Amino acid sequence: MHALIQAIILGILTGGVYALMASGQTLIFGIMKVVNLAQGAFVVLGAYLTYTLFVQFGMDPFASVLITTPLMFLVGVGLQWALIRPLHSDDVAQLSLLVTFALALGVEGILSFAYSTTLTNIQPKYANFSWTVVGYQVNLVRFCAFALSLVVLAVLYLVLKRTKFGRAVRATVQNPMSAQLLGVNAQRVSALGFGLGAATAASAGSVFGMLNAFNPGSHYDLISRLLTVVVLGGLGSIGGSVVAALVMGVASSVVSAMASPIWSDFTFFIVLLLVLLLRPRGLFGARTRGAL
Amino acid sequence: AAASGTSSAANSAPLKIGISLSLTGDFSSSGKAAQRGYQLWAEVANKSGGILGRKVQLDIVDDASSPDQVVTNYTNLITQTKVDIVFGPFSSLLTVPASRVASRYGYSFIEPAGGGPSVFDQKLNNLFFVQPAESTRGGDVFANYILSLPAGQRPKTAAYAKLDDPFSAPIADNIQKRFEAAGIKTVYDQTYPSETADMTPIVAGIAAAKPDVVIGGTQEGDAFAQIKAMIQLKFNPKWLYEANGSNSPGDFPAAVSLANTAGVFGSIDWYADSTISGSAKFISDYIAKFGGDANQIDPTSAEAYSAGMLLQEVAAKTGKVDNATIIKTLHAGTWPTLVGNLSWDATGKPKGEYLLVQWINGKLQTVYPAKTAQASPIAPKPNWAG
Amino acid sequence: MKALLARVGVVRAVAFFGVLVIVPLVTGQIGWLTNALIFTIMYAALASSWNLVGGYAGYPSLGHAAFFGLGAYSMAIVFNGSVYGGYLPFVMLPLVAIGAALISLPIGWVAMRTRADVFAIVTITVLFIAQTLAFNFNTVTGGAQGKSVAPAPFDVSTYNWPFYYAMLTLLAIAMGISLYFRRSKIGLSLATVRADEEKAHGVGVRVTAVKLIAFAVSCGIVAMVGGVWAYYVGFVYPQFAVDPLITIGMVLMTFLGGRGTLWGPVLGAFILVPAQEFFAFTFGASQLYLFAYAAVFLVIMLFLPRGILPSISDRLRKKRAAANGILRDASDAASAVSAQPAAHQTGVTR
Amino acid sequence: MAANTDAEILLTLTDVTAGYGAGLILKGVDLSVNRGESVCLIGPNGAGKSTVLKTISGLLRPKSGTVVFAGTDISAMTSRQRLGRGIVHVPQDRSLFPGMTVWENVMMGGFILSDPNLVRRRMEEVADAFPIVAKRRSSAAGSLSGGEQKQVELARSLMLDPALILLDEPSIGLDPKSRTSVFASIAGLAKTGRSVLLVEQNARSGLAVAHRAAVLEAGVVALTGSGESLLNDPEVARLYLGAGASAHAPRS
Amino acid sequence: MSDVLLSVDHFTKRFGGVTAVNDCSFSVESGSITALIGPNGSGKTTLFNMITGYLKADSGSITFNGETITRPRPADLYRKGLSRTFQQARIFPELTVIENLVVAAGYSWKGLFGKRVSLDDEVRAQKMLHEFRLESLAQLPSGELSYGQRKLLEFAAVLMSEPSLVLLDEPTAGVNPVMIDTMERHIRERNAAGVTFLIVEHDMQLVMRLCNPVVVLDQGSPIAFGAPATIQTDPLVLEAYLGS
Ligand SMILES: Nc1ncnc2c1ncn2[C@@H]1O[C@H](COP(=O)(O)OP(=O)(O)OP(=O)(O)O)[C@@H](O)[C@H]1O
Ligand SMILES: Nc1ncnc2c1ncn2[C@@H]1O[C@H](COP(=O)(O)OP(=O)(O)OP(=O)(O)O)[C@@H](O)[C@H]1O
Ligand SMILES: [Mg+2]
Ligand SMILES: [Mg+2]
Repeated sequence: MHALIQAIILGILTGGVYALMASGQTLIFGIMKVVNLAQGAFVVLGAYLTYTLFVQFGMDPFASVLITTPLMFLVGVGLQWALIRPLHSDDVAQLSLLVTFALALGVEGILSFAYSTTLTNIQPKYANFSWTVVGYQVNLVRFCAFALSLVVLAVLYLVLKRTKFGRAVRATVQNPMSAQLLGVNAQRVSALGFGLGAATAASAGSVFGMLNAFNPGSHYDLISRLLTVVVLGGLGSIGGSVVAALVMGVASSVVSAMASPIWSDFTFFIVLLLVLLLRPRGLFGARTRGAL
Repeated sequence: AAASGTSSAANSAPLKIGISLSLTGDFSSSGKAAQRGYQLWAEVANKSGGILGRKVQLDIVDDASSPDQVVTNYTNLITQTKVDIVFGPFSSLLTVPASRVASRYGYSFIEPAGGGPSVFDQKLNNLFFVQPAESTRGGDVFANYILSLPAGQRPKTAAYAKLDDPFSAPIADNIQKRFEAAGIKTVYDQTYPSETADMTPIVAGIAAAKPDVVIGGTQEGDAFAQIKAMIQLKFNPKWLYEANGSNSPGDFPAAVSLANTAGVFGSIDWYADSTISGSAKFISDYIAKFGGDANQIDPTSAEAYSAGMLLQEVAAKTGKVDNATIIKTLHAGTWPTLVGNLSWDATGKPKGEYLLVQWINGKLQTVYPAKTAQASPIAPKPNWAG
Repeated sequence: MKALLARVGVVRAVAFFGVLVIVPLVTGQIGWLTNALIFTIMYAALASSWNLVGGYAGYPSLGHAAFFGLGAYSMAIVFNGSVYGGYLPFVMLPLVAIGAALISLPIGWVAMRTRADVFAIVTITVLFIAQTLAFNFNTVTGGAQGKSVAPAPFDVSTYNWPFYYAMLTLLAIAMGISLYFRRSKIGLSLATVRADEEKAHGVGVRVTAVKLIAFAVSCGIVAMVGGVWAYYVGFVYPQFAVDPLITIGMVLMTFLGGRGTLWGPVLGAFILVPAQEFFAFTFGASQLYLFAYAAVFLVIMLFLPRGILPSISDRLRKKRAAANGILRDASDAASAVSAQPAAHQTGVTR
Repeated sequence: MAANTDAEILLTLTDVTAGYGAGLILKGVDLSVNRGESVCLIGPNGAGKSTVLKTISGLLRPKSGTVVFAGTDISAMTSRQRLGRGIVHVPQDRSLFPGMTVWENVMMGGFILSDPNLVRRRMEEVADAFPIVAKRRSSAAGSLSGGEQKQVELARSLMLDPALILLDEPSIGLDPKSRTSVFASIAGLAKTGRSVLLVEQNARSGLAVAHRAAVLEAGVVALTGSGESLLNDPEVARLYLGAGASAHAPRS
Repeated sequence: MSDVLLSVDHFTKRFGGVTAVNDCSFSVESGSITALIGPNGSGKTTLFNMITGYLKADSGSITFNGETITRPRPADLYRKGLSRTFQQARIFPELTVIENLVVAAGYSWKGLFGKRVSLDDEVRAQKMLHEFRLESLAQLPSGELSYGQRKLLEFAAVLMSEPSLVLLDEPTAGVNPVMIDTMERHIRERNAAGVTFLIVEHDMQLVMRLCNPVVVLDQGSPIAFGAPATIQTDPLVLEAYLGS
């Protein structure tokens, strides 16, 4: 019983971190219809930026989010402008797959050039600190990461739902031609949206870097998880991806603690498969009228 | 294009050695360590006049940790670049397909980093693994040590967390077999897949089982993750052995902080304080070429360097460096290298034993077998620093 | 006009396959060349088969590597001890194909109830499940220790030939089927599925049947390719045989060359595989290889954003249309008549 | 050619050619709209009517010729710039954002307005004029029926109080009651000094409210005249208004 | 002319708070051209979607050709002889105009393995295209058609197969009046040959001269049923739909 509860606590905290990583992915994939295979690479890039700030300037990894976020935002805007924008055709969704994959490779290439491919890790003094709460261990970094992810997700949600910019982003994706007719600068909106997605990777990156050892190739593992979280949650539903991330975190953690780690991802995939077969739109995907 | 490095010392063309390494992809950090070892050896060898008067010229290509590319690379090296000799890549997974290509073309295959059972199961006679024993026997020395303890001091219960890859889990399996035979009860036994980044659920499971000794059948990254999870979950076993990771004098303290290293066991064939002759010179040459300090040298570099040493020794003994001679010569006798004196059975499996090391006072020290020990092992393990 | 087009196609195909058939005979013992071509042709065959589902039917499967692995493992399991003279594994390939196709049917039937993005994720899940099974069914698959295929007893000088011609045959089969799909109502039905599956149901297209035909055929060929690959490389490890990168390779090559076209996937493979091997072999040591590879990719995508073949043919079509000043007013009967000969002319100059 | 020569010309298209890709759809279109005037464009399917509207609103750039609006050549301007000058285009295809609520959709109509109070005020006005907006304000726009969507589109287009409104078949999908009210409000728009360029296949109703009309045929303007004169021209009726309709006209 | 071809029995459909179709029943007689009219949002399209199986009804069933079907599926119904068009024309934009017609013509299992566009297909399709003045567009991707051309293409496509009942959802919206006449002629010809039509339409003149009987829907339930002349003067219909 103790082990089970501990596993659930761990799962929820880990799920929070995945939610943070997936939020940008949800934004870009679900809302902008760009399958961003580079989101994992962005997270790793964010981790390296944090790492550099930490090692070179002794900056606290959580504090450095204030620097890395705007930086990654600019990176995102620049990349969208240079690489995604020219794909002005009907199936951006599919073509972006290629471009962002190349982007991921490119980021990996540059990172392995700039840093080594050895596994690194961001180790602030408190990295392994944990509280004992009625006999259960709650790790500080995970807890902060969880809190941070809730904050970032809430901000993201409000930006999308309540601001003019958010409406412009959604409008551009749902009907680019009419958005243009209403005076939305689709190019700028998409660039900013992509930038926003990349910016969330910055905060995710610093957390990821404290929790896991990483190298430039770490993005491969990340991306498949992020995609599954986003799809399980229901494309574009930020709330859905939070729930999906938590489901994934808890399922993996409980199965690996109680049964076997070998079957933990397996179980998760089976759950994913079942959910999608019963609800092809994911947990929270809305059913639309479509062309009927 | 079969074995082309013909005998004559009169031949003054450079001796071309082809190597495919994982400079990118999953195995790249070790791949690059191997690269440094090879490069250092070539430089040292060339300073002393090369091999039989021929300059050593390395042709190192990247296989991106992919089996297709490794096949392509060795085929290219042998049939297109027409190298005289090939050395092995990093990891057994790539060594198997690579050694088949080499064997097909009659090349000897001295390889520093492919010691999994599948490598030797091929029963290739051109293959020589440059480490003291098969990788899967890396933990035997820890079992020897534990079982050498008086019965009352031995652990009663053990937990095993094993990474599912050909050279990690089997190390723990071999220890487990011996422990169970000696009556040490298994209270936790799990294998986890290689993409498991988060070790906390597993460690939570171990902590719940309260074992005396924890055996990690690990690679580097997951070993660090296991230990970090133990610190976070405040679980401290009496003995802790990690098959890989804890034996890295540089990366390990960097990953878990030096204070947390105390008392962790590992096994190794070469490390900075190794007493084997030639080691000191290797270290000083290495630092002169690549900088850094002795503790940052990956044993893989020493193993790769040793592969070169073997070639030099064969040349010195026979006056020839053709592949047939290498194969025939290495199969007979015992050969001194940085990782000890090596000899092989017919399948290329080495017949030696690893060293048991432990972190004591912030340093990695040999603690077993007694004849080479620098210090005596400490048990139980001191508590985590946090 | 159609006949002429067909003739150009035949000439192109004969030239392509003719050259590839001759290469080993002419270049003789140059192992590296046949080796490089084996992997290139392998990916061309994989991409062409993937295109049957991902391109024609618009179902972007990311799970095809599972069938590649299935083929590879069947070889390794059956021919673990001996390859009985060396040619038996090739002879057994059709059985592998049939087995894989049968297994793919229920999977496809279930997975193809979802669409597009979700389908992609469902199939990649299938891939991970397959990989987990390969890792954990130790008794059959050897688990993480992998499983070997006994070495082939071929002569060193022509060692690569049987593998080479086997791969080439598989490519020819994949392209042949691809061509057949395009020319038959199967292709037409698949195109309606891709465009609007719901509506396709409503006009009586046998949606499930054509989807499953495409999926099973595609998986069958991929499994055969996997079989030859396992035999050639000699060893099957779960992470290499059931590798997401193999899937990604097929997808990228198809997209690069042009989805839903006959030659696109082949073109994509013939650009990317050599580029990758070349960059890895040349720049690998300097870490720049990934970067160079990504750059090639991006340049192509930025200049030919719909994939090479569709972008080019689109441009040609538009240019020609402009040159001939085609009138397309349905309303104006006179201009409609005059448009007819103009269209004929374009056909002839093609 | 203009009905009242002393009126101020708001929009002029001179010899405009345009097309998608390489081919030409419009082959030299001349057209003008005066301030406070409503002009109806009719013609067969595929004649290029929607294309004309697209070149005016900036969805399509003319290949040659000029589009002059209120004395300025706007041919090279972006849609947004043209919108800023008061040209609003309601396209023929469904143009709502299906995943956004009706209310958000209408709000998007005032996207370029920077004063939130103004936006709020206009929204209330619009909701008064089109009951569907208030009634279904928080439904996803995509869930509405075809006719309901059309009404919301029209409502949205009034958010900017445009100088020139381009309506591409506003009556598509509308029931007779709504149709009557839409044509009434088109007439109302012109009365309040705004100009309307209307494309209609429902030609009789379109011509009835239009001051002036033009027939587009195969990418050129084949005929112009007052709405009434075209409506009564038997040749026009035969070619463009349909025999069936006229034969049974007395019944309606 | 009295046997019922299609009867709709107690269909209901709710979307959240909105009841789009509310316990709706009526029938279509074999050989008739029945009109289904009603104000915007009265549930006509939703009803079509439920009849043809594109939308699952909350409750209710249809009886088609004497067979009661509780869960209709588009593919089955097509094979039983029921075809439809959509309010927002749905064509296959990546297929050429002619291929759109060929697909809609239907083909046997054996045909599936035959040529993509056979000579026979081509001849039939060209004839149809000619009638709707689309022949010069035959080889264009149909995604490049104008709004009205798409409507025409979808209409032409539904005539390519041999249905016994055709459901048309506002077939004339956006179509030039001259073409509407052509459509009307086709409908009459087909009807004379025994095909039954159920048409949703807002063009009252067309309804009045073409259809009999007329079903009027309001808020998801039928409020009137009868000959056009009677409908036209029904006060309920005037109030809900036609306006005074
Ligand atoms: N996106 C497009 N790409 C290529 N051609 C197009 C495109 N849109 C329209 N066309 C072509 O341009 C011509 C004119 O189209 P347009 O939409 O302007 O016609 P329209 O007069 O509005 O017809 P309708 O009454 O049917 O709406 C048509 O022949 C059509 O095929
Ligand atoms: N998927 C859906 N979700 C929510 N509401 C829906 C959905 N589909 C239809 N409705 C609602 O059901 C009602 C009936 O819609 P329907 O499309 O059937 O109307 P209609 O009679 O065809 O109208 P029109 O003449 O405008 O085409 C409308 O109020 C519509 O908003
Ligand atoms: Mg139009
Ligand atoms: Mg409707």
